[in-house]
Amino acid sequence: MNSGIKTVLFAALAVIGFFVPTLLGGSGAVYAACVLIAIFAVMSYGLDIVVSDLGEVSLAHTVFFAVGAYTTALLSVSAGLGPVLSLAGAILMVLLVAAALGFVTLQLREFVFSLVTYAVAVVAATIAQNWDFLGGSDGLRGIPAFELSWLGFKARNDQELWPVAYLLLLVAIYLVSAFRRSKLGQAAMMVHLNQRLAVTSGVDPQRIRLQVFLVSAPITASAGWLYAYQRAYISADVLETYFLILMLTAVVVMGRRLLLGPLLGVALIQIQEKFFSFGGYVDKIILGSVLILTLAFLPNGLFGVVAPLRNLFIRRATPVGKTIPERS
Amino acid sequence: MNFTQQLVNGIVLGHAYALIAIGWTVLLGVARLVNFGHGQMYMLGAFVTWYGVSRLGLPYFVAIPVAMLVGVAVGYVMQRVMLQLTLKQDLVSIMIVTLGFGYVLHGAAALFFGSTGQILETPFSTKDIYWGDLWFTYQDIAIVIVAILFFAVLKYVIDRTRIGRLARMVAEDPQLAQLAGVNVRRVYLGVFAFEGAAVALAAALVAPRTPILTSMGFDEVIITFVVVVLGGIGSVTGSYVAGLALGLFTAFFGAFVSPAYATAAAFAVLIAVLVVRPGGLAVSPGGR
Amino acid sequence: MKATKTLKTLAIASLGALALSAQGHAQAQQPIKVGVIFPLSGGAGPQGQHVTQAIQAMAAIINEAGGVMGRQIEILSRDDESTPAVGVSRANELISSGVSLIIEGWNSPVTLAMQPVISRANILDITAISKADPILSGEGNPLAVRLNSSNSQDGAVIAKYIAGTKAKRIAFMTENDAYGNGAQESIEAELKKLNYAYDKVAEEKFPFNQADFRVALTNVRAANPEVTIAINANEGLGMPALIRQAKQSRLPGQLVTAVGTVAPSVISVAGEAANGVIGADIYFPDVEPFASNEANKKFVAKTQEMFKYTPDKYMALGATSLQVWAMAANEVKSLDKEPVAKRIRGGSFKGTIFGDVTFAANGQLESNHKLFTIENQKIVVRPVSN
Amino acid sequence: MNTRPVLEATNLRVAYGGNIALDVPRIAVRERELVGVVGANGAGKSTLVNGLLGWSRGSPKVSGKVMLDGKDMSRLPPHERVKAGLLLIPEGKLVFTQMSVEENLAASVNAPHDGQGRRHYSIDDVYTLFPRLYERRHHLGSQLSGGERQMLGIARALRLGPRALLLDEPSIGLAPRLVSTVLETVRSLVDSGLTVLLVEQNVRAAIEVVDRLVLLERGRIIAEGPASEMRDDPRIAEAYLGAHVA
Repeated sequence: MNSGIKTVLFAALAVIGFFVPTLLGGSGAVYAACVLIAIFAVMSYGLDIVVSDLGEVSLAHTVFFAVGAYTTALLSVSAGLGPVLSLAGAILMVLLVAAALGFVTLQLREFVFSLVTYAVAVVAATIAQNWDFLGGSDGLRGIPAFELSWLGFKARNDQELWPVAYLLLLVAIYLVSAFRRSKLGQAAMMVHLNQRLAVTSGVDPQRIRLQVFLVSAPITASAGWLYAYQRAYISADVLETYFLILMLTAVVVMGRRLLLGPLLGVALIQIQEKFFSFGGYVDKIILGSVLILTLAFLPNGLFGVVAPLRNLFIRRATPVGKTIPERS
Repeated sequence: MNFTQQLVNGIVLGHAYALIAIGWTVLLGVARLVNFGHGQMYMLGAFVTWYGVSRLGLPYFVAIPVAMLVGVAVGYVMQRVMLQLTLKQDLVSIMIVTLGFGYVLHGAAALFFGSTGQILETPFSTKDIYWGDLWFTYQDIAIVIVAILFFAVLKYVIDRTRIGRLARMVAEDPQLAQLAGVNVRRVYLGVFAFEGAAVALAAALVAPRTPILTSMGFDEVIITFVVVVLGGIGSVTGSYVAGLALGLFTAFFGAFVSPAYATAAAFAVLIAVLVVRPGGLAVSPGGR
Repeated sequence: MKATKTLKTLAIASLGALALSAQGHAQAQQPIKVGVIFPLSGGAGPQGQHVTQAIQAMAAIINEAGGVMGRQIEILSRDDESTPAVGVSRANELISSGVSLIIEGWNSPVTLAMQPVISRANILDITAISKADPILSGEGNPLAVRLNSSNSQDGAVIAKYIAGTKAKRIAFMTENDAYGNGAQESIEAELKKLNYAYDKVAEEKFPFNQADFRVALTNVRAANPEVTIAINANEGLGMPALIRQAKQSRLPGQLVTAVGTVAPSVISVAGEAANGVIGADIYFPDVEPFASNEANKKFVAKTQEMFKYTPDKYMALGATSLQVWAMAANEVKSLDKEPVAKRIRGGSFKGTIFGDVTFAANGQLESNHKLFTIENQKIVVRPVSN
Repeated sequence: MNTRPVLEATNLRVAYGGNIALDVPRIAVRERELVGVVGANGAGKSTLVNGLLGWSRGSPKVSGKVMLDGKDMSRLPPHERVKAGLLLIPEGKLVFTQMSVEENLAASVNAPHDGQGRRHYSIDDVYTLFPRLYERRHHLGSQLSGGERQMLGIARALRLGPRALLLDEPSIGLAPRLVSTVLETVRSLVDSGLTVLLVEQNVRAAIEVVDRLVLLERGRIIAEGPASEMRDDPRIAEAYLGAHVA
């Protein structure tokens, strides 16, 4: 496909995407679901580049999500800062945390890396539950509505928050695709696939790993930022395994290194939970089974199954991929 | 007498930790597999034992092997599903799959066993021993004895028997082991079945100490983590020592500081050790 | 038809009469949707299910008496899975299905997360159980209403008990979170108010999910307390474990549990070890004045008929939430949030399950505590001694 | 030469991804024969011996037929082929470094007794053959020198009762003096009844010991014949032995 046409197609797609909630009836529940899907998708995109490109399983991304949410809550409640400054603060804070964590885990790979990141997540949950500064087990309350007074914009409900969530989603997708085309993204892939070859090609794997971490963490943290506004309340539950499983499933379920994969993954899971729920336990079994079955039996994810069909509609491939799961 | 009682607490707790961790230690040592479903397998072992004793009326000593058999079955199924990933050594996918299994086991157990707290009573757990000021139960003694025996036998099997040698060969280099005529698949399946049986045994022995809930696996998995990693990944002797040390640490940290932060403190130690000696942990594979 | 009822059920009776007169309209009108959000799965699942059932029983009672403003009540129940994120999603679902009231709240963090969402949607939100103090702070919901007793009300009754025993050596075993620390603080504050001198010989904090208290109990035992106060809201796991292990470790002195932490379910898990433990609570289905309260009798009978279960305190709180709202809505003839909330906050109601009740201006139900002892694994309410 | 070959592969193809790395219509090793496979780096020598066993550290796609004593091995997993007597001593890592020499030599599968041309080497036989290993029997594999590891690798294979032995680049990384020692050991094993397919980059050393030579280039056999004839083959002489040899 000609790259000009591609750009136009993507732009058209982005515009259509904005009207998805309206097309689905525009009820409060639809907007609530769409906003959450956008937020959780952004959260997953952060993890996506670590898992899919760098090839490591970080179990500490819930911490980045929490850092984003807690920083936003603290800055907006105690310091009265607006969304722009709280976003800046959240990103700054998460860069510090990610740098520290990246530095600590620089030497570690594979399961030792995962074990340590998991340990970090556990310690973070303990801290969040017990430290009064972070609200302890009661959490932080009274986060104001998302308001940009200089634009005259105020989001009192999910419908009004949707443009922000959608914009954040587009930015995250753009960042991930730009990352994949960048030198860093290619170096990360090289480190992932063949570390020895990477070293002999003059790539420093440890530096690449740290850099990827520093790109990834702010993406996930920005999801936490918006989540704080959406929920108006943050507590230690943002560090629960639920979010971890959600992220991991979203990243792998469609197939790795698919640009829209995490978005579609999150959409599938959320739609099932919200509109086709079978109760907490059965939902758990469903989510777990989806994770197991895709990884164990569908090396290319769900998309690998439908990909051959795609050839039948090659021209419409991308728009179809975008809209189908949101309707199902 | 506070000190001796805490010592007793720590020793019992330590042996319990070591016993819970042993299946995973071998799994990690031999197959390089991280099992995030370990805690839920522990929960399942406890509930199957409980179901056998209190619902089916089985004697405790019959319920234990039943639970172990269920553990073997679960371990076998898990590994059967993950076999291709294991052979490819796709550790990333395996970790995520085991997380998924933990989720499924939790959901399924809650549907089947319900979500109320239960007490697993055994002939030992109800008999208290008061010795001067000291207090413990026969269950505690059973935990310590079984843990020591289990570790001794396991150490012997791994170091001195043919099965142990096969496992160590696969642990060091599964490809080379194939060239020595070893059926690597079977070793992987066997190791996971062992993990299932071991964790079920641990659950049957340790779970009577506290009420059990189908949502409880998480805390067990994180403690096991510390034991497995601090012990030197895959080291049997190491995880016994680490389990005991962690038990004593928990008891005395609880006694002198606060039980509220004992787990977090253990994790802080773990992170520190990993950072200071990242390479030192990758001791000889093969479950020694 | 309701003319023979006693004074206590006058409110319900008038409600019924009102319904009769409006029956013509009622058939044409849609039922009023009431949302109920409690954990239906997980550790608190069984209790959440019971509370939901109790609310359904109360809805049946109200509907039989003619409903609210002549319309029937329809209960929409959701599972918050004890997770704030899930609770918020479920609240959003209920909001968009057009409920007029949401009764919620087993876990405080879940309640705190849902409050702003429900409040922004301008729907009345009644918290049945969750105890955290900030629930009534007005930050999440300026028109909050809560039925379960507050930490400070609970602290007073325990402090009074301690002062009555004249025990000087007091130990605390406290869950290290907002609930536990708040409960301990309020007990100590109330003791101070009574000018009661005591030694805090031990204070052990532990995480919510702790099930093995041997280390903490060893410390407490060594301090040789006369009274040990256990504050642990983990009814499925921690509280029964603590009671059992305290008994086994031969903890000296009297074990006292914080208000509302010992439900029948705790006693059934703890077994014989629970005998002799002292606690306090605000509702007992078969003890005076509840035993002769017509509204309560009706509720107990209905719950037993529909669900084969004798209601406990939580169920009574859930049902009363709906009952009080129905009374208020009938009185102000509106389903809107503001008038109903204003009628409840600072208002009094006659003939509820809890008898005649009053709400404080901040929305807190003022409750009446009773001490009890567990004997033969049954709750036995202690006669009022002072 | 009308006897059935011990090891015979037909239409052996190995592909990595979509790239065909090896395409051999037929290769055979007869009883008590030492066949050398030579070729440049990347000619497919290792791919050939790995393919015969269906074994690799990568994940190639192997097709074709492999017969050992007329029995089809093609569908068996590597460890079953090993049990049938088809043994490979791989290049590079060929001993268990975390085990002692003695443990390395402890039979991991029950080696068969004599019969069907398979000779059973007891642990004493192996120590007689390699006295050096006896001296170092309590050392860990990781403590051995390159030459000792090569000996241990061969000895381990002998313990499994080989019918045909595939040897991948035994000379790699060894001092020149050791190369000839190792190759002479191989020759003497063949003389005492073993059947061996030897992959070797060091053509000059190999040609001294082998019976027949196969020349691989880009995954295909381009020349094949008795060692004595091949020595004069220009493709061998020029490329591998240096022009002055002829």
